[in-house]
Amino acid sequence: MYQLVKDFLNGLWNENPTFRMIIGMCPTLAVTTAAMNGIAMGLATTFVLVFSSLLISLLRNFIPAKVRIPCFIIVIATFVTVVDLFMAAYFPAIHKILGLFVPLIVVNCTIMARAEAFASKVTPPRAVADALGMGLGFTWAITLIGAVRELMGSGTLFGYHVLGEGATHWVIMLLPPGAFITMGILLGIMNVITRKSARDIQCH
Amino acid sequence: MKELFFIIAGSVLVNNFVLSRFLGECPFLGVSRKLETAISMGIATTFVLTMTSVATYFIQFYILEPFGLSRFLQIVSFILVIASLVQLVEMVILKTSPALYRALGIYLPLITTNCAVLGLALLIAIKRYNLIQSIAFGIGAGLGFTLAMALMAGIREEMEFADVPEALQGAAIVLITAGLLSMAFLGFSGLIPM
Amino acid sequence: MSQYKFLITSSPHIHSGESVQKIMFSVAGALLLPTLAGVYFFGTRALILVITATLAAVATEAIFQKLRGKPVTVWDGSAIVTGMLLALNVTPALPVWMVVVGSVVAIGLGKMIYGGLGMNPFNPALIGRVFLTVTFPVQMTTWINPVDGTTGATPLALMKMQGVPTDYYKLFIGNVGGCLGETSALAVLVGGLYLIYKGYVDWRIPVSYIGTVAVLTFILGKDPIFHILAGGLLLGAFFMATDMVTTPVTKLGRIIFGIGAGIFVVLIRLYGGYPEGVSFSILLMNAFTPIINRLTVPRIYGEVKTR
Amino acid sequence: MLKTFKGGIHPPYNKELTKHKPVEKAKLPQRVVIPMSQHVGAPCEPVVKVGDHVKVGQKIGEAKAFVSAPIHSSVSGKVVAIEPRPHASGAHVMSVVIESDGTDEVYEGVKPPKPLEELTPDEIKNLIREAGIVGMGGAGFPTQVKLSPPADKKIDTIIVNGAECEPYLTADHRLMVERPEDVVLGLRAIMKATGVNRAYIGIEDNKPDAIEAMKEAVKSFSDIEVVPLATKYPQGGEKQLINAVTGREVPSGGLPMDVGVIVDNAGTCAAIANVLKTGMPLIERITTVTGAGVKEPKNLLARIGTPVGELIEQCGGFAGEPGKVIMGGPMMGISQSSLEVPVMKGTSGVLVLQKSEVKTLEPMPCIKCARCVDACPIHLLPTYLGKFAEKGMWDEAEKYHALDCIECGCCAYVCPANIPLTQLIRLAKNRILASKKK
Amino acid sequence: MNQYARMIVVLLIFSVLSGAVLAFSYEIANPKIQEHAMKNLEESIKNVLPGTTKYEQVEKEGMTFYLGLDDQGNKKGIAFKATGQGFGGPIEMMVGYDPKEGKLTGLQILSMAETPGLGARIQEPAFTEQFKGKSVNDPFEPKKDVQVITGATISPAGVASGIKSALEKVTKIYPVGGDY
Amino acid sequence: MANVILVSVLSMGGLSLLLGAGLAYASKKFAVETDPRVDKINEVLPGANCGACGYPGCSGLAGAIVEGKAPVNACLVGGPTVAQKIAEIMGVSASAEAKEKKVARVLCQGGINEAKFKSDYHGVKTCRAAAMVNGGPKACPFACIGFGDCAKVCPVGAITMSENGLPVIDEEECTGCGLCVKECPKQVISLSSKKNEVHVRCRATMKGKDTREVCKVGCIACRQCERVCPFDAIHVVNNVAVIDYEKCRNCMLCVEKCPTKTITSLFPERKKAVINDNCIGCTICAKNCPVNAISGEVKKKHEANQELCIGCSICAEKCPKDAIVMVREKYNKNGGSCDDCAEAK
Ligand SMILES: Cc1cc2nc3c(=O)[nH]c(=O)nc-3n(C[C@H](O)[C@H](O)[C@H](O)COP(=O)(O)O)c2cc1C
Ligand SMILES: Cc1cc2nc3c(=O)[nH]c(=O)nc-3n(C[C@H](O)[C@H](O)[C@H](O)COP(=O)(O)O)c2cc1C
Ligand SMILES: Cc1cc2nc3c(=O)[nH]c(=O)nc-3n(C[C@H](O)[C@H](O)[C@H](O)COP(=O)(O)O)c2cc1C
Ligand SMILES: Cc1cc2nc3c(=O)[nH]c(=O)nc-3n(C[C@H](O)[C@H](O)[C@H](O)CO)c2cc1C
Ligand code: SF4
Ligand code: SF4
Ligand code: SF4
Ligand code: SF4
Ligand code: FES
Repeated sequence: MYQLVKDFLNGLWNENPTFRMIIGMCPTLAVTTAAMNGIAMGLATTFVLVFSSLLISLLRNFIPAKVRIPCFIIVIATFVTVVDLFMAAYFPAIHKILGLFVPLIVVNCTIMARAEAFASKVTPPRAVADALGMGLGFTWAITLIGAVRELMGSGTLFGYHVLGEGATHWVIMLLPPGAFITMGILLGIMNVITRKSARDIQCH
Repeated sequence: MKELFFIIAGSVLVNNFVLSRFLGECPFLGVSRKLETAISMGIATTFVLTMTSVATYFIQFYILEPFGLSRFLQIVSFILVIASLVQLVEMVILKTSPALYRALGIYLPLITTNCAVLGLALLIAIKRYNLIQSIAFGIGAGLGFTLAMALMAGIREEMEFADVPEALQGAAIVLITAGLLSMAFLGFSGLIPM
Repeated sequence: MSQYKFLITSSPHIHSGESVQKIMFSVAGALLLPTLAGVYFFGTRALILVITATLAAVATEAIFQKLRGKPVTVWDGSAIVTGMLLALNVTPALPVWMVVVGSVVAIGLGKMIYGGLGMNPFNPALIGRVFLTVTFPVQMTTWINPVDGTTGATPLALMKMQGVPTDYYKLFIGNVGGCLGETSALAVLVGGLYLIYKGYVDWRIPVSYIGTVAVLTFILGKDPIFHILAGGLLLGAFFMATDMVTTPVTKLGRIIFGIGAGIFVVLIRLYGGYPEGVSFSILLMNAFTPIINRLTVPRIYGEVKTR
Repeated sequence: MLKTFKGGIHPPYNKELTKHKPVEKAKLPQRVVIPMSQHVGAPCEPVVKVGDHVKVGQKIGEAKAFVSAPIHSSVSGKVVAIEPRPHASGAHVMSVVIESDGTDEVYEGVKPPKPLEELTPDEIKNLIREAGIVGMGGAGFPTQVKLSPPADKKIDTIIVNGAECEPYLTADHRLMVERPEDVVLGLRAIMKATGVNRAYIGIEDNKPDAIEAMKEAVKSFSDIEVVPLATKYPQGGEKQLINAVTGREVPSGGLPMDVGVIVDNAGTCAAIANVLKTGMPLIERITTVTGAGVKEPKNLLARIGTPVGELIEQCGGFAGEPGKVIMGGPMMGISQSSLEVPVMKGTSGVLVLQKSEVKTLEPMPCIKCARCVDACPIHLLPTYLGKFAEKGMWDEAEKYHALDCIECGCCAYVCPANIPLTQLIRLAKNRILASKKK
Repeated sequence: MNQYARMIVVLLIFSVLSGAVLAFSYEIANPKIQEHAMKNLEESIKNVLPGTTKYEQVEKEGMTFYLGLDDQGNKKGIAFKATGQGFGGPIEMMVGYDPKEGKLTGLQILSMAETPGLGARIQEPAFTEQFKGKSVNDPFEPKKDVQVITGATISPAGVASGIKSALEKVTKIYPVGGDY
Repeated sequence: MANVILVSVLSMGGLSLLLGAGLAYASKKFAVETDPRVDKINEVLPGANCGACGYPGCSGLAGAIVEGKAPVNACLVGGPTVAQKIAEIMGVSASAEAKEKKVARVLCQGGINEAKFKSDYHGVKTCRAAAMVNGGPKACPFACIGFGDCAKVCPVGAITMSENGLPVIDEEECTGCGLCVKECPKQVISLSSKKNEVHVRCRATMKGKDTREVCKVGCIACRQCERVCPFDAIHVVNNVAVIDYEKCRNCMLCVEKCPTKTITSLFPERKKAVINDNCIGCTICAKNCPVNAISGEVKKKHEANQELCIGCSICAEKCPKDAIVMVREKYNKNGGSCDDCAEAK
């Protein structure tokens, strides 16, 4: 049980895919014009991550090494398509905003990396715990980025006006440069935080 | 002719894959440390993108659409074909020209899981380009990627001498620099009707 | 006799006496001309903008250096130049707080995160300027006419949107709407020539830059003189494309830089979404600078063939 | 248009201090310290023992290797020590210390040779070698070695280096004004030794009197031409000189002989003339003692081995508080920490700067102003070389031709950020060469 | 069974299963997706043709028109799609047109990629409302008869010229004052 | 519905068959021999091909690791577990450990406080650059220059520069790679066996008088150490004392004798022989002790006189019963414990 919790927490902080491993940057940057998008993208990714990890872990002894990558890809792509279809069917508004990037979950390095590095080597419960951690780690990270960009760019948070109608909007935050710069600065802040906590741990 | 030029120039400057479409960020951040490497990676990617544009064109318009499978088999079939194609090319290059392999081939596997490739395929399907347009789009996307890689690598090489604050070293400063670069590229917006 | 303890250093033992401070303060001095022109045409508001931008730039630099525990070196004058240039590059109608944001971004994102003076890849003032343009497009494109202060449009916008030209004399003297420091071609020219005379600015960049714009606009059937005098081309060519930190170190490289920037300006001005492209063109060429430096390493004395 | 090269700088020359002062004979030193290594190449081995009595011109160090030159006593007296002593380079170098007996007795072996007309080229070269003549322009390369190029290198031009582009120094200047015929005699010996019948004497145009004097002296030799050169540092660097005079470029990593040229300093020529006239080997040279830090700047004819402190004393001692003592000129000279170091064959000057003159400004970051790039006479990119050196990127430094740097100091002179570029590049060269050796 | 055969078989199984799963999901989701698309279309038509409750799709000369009808079956005008070139890409819009009056009845932006907070304000009623009741013979020139958005003249111009060029074709098919 | 499923199953099946067969054929046809380690590492790596390592994909990194261009822990995604496995594949084995461990030692004590400065130096702040300017600012031509080139080059950060401007080497951290030895322009650092505790920390070959003039702690060649050494292990050669480590037994007598404190020991106290109950009273130790510190009767337990014992360990080595242990007063070499760290803050 302890192992499962550890696997789960790992993705949330220590090996957070966005802020620590810095992978899956394309969706991270592309869809984070609003906090809500971050949640949606994050959950969609989590869904794919969890189910593909589970399946891959279940089938890990069945797949020959030489074709494991194509097989993984098929599994992942299948789940992604499923998400895409159901999102379009039941959440059309969000689906429209996420656009091209739902299909691109397939190539989100995080999923492939977890499938390869983790799911294909451990038991299903651990794979799921890890996938859930990674997925939620990804989710909170991109929601944070989305929140910052939304707040500065549109003066709202999850669509609610928090800065008052008259507040000046920083248009750049909603444009590509804003994505890069926000991500860069948040990463810098994370580095400061983790370095500090690392130092604290070392001495006690 | 003019239209093809617009497609290429548009995807290099106006809607640069890396700097404004957010496709292919991972290699952009990872493999832009040295100019030579970045350009090799760019060329290899351009090659794959061009190949992909042809392959996906045929799959989309000769298999998926005629059979009405486009809505749900698109992703799977594209990614499968791309992955296999890349692997095939890699093997062929490795066997036939080890020198070329060392220069370009080693980048190929990295490209499979690069959003730019799948993104290109999906965009071709969305924009409903014809074969020639698709190829032009593939080349343009590749060149745009290469350009962004090369610029970033040049800046990063120069940054070896810069005294970047510790917290920002690594990916953070690269991201911010990419942000400034993409800000400069905003100057091209509205340039070519896309 | 041996009671003395001498200094030992590597040769050379004499120095030209030239210093970074001298260069920066000369540039700041030369910038006073366009500043004065701006104040003359747009009144005290212009002066307030220049002063706040400069102070904000200097303060940002000092704060960053303090935070990093590095010696505070704001007296090298580079932040002053950046601050002044930023202010000269915004519309006189800009809210003061926005120019402060611009200064903070210019020095913070444009310079200090790379370690400060000499290490930034992009021209900090232009980073600030373009950031403002993109962030506050409405405020940044609210132009006012000189003297009477009514809102109007820049000559370039008039040309682009409505095809209305402005007469040369007005452009030359500066009695037109536009950025604070770019309206008076005369003031910019005098300041720029002074810097060339002092050797702080390499003539190659302004000449190739302006020359390219002239040639291209002529070929494309536009009015080259209008395109030289209108907008920020002169200010950019003399003061910003020449920022040594962000431009190539080789002579050939500087010419390439100028030509490239010229092409981009014409491209953006004539075909792009913006009426003006000087800031973007220089930033874009800044990005190319490291590559240009790599490709234009001069043939050294005694090297048999070029590479 | 005067002949010159691309790049370079115009430092203040400060030659007024001594340029009109005739060469004075320095006082005979009481004790000389003669290093066994005063030249490029293998050090000499002492051939005297402590306690031996030696006379002026007697050989005290034997050159065993091909690239080397023998060393002679510059005074008569007793050898009191043979031990490592401080040397201009800062290292301790094996030196012969001789206590002068004040008689200045000339060694019996010193006899004038046959007249030049009767000497064969090989005899001339042998005379030059036995007289211990090495380049007096600074580097101290054994002259006879230069005059014996390998058979496949065809030499067609001799250039006498009378540029004296280093600020402050006037030794060659005075020599050319006072003894132009010696320079010409030495040059003719070189021409005869190498079988070359074309020679130029390059002189910067800030020495019109020297140009006049030399023109007068070469009047009767149609194959020698005096070439006035633009006044620009480092006009006297041999690569720049060759470029200015002949338009040729010494290939990277090559030597003047690769383009058929031999460059010799005017002082070197005069030293050869001295051997031809008197048979006396190289035991003294003209040294300009100058700078605001000395009371009475002078051009002194000093014995090799004289401690520089004594020369300064003969110029009235220090003026004000001395900050820096430099062997050589301000651009390429070596700063000294001791006044004990002796004058050597290549010591063209002793420069004393006052404490108030020497500034120790901390370097600032490079602003990429490219002044160094414009100044470099080799067309290198000193700014990059300096950065590579700071980061220890020796391979890159080599790729950017660090090894071609002639250490002229132009880049560091002009750098507004006060970056010690020349020192950094020197460091890089040192490391690159060290890694090559392995 | 050698390893290659095994490779192929496994791959085959995966693909086949994937195909099946996807086709199955598609069958479930598709009706819903179609429904949304229809609903969106219908809404936009109703939006640009006030009073419409149902519509008929008409294909004419390569163009698709939506004939708006009210409960009584009265014609309320026709709606058609137009495309303009904006700042960030094409602007897709639905235009309502009343041939009888020769006037526009409404405008809705379907999709666009303009800058949020700037060009994107063409979606706001404040901008779209001005087209309501506009004569098709108007010049459609920004800053003259078309109000622009401060700081973003290109997007409104794109909208205006998109409508104008579409109208050129449409007014030939459905001439002003003519029946339809 | 069944129809759609059928079509899609068929087309997917066909596609994968085609591609699978193509790949299978190609992998047979175009098989290339590679370093097996590359493949193995490739297996271990996550295969995400994310490029975060800076190499073009996982196989790129695998190649770089095998060629020694990248460290085994270069993969960020894989983390320490992967690094561990790669290390095993690469066989970063303990073979180096097996040899007698060597560590670097600084052979100069002439810091800012002890050495005389002949001049002020200004310029590039590295030892080598300073050494090239008149040999550096210190009057002693053999002295450490103190800009810490050695510290900069040490890959494990074992060297720190003291307040006094001298390098201090943490012998626990030092791996004996010798990079600092090569880097130092003054040859101040040398590698020697870790078990050598006593060192002459001066290399100045000038005459004693001259050395005394330029440095308070330089070897003045007084030869007192030579005289006091019971094992003939130290000699003044070329004006400086040199220890023959074949003979030196770390007795520290020379350390105590040296008037300039040029000779140092790693420990403030010497070891002492303590005889335990294993002693059978064979007297071998007493016979061998060079200072007659051991006494005792035959077949009785012997005693070592702690006052006399010089800690040479000869007795311990000779003892057939391992009854003698050499003990040292409790001493913590680098003073590094967690409590200290807390106090330091
Ligand atoms: C290893 C070596 C070999 C040389 N061989 C020759 C030679 O064969 N012929 C020649 O003319 N000069 C020769 N030179 C002398 C150089 O051309 C040059 O005069 C000398 O290095 C001093 O030049 P500088 O004072 O400009 O540094 C040699 C120099 C060195 C260091
Ligand atoms: C930067 C630089 C400046 C030099 N300036 C002079 C000079 O002014 N006069 C001179 O005789 N040699 C000068 N030299 C030395 C010459 O390069 C060359 O070594 C010398 O003329 C050869 O003659 P020598 O062997 O007789 O000394 C300079 C060298 C360098 C690298
Ligand atoms: C980041 C950014 C985004 C822009 N987006 C739009 C846009 O969506 N639509 C548009 O018409 N103009 C856009 N502009 C264009 C400029 O504001 C342009 O100068 C303006 O269209 C000129 O119009 P004006 O005459 O109102 O100044 C954008 C500018 C910037 C800096
Ligand atoms: C000729 C010259 C032009 C300059 N132009 C600029 C400029 O356009 N923008 C700017 O921020 N700083 C400028 N500076 C100041 C300085 O170089 C700049 O702050 C550096 O880029 C900071 O590293 C200039 C300096 C000089 C000497
Ligand atoms: S002169 Fe100095 S500041 Fe200018 S480029 Fe060269 S090194 Fe940099
Ligand atoms: S010292 Fe070297 S790099 Fe500097 S100017 Fe002279 S030759 Fe060029
Ligand atoms: S030991 Fe050597 S490298 Fe280390 S500081 Fe001293 S001189 Fe420098
Ligand atoms: S560089 Fe190597 S030998 Fe020197 S201290 Fe560090 S680990 Fe030890
Ligand atoms: S997420 Fe786009 S390339 Fe990795």
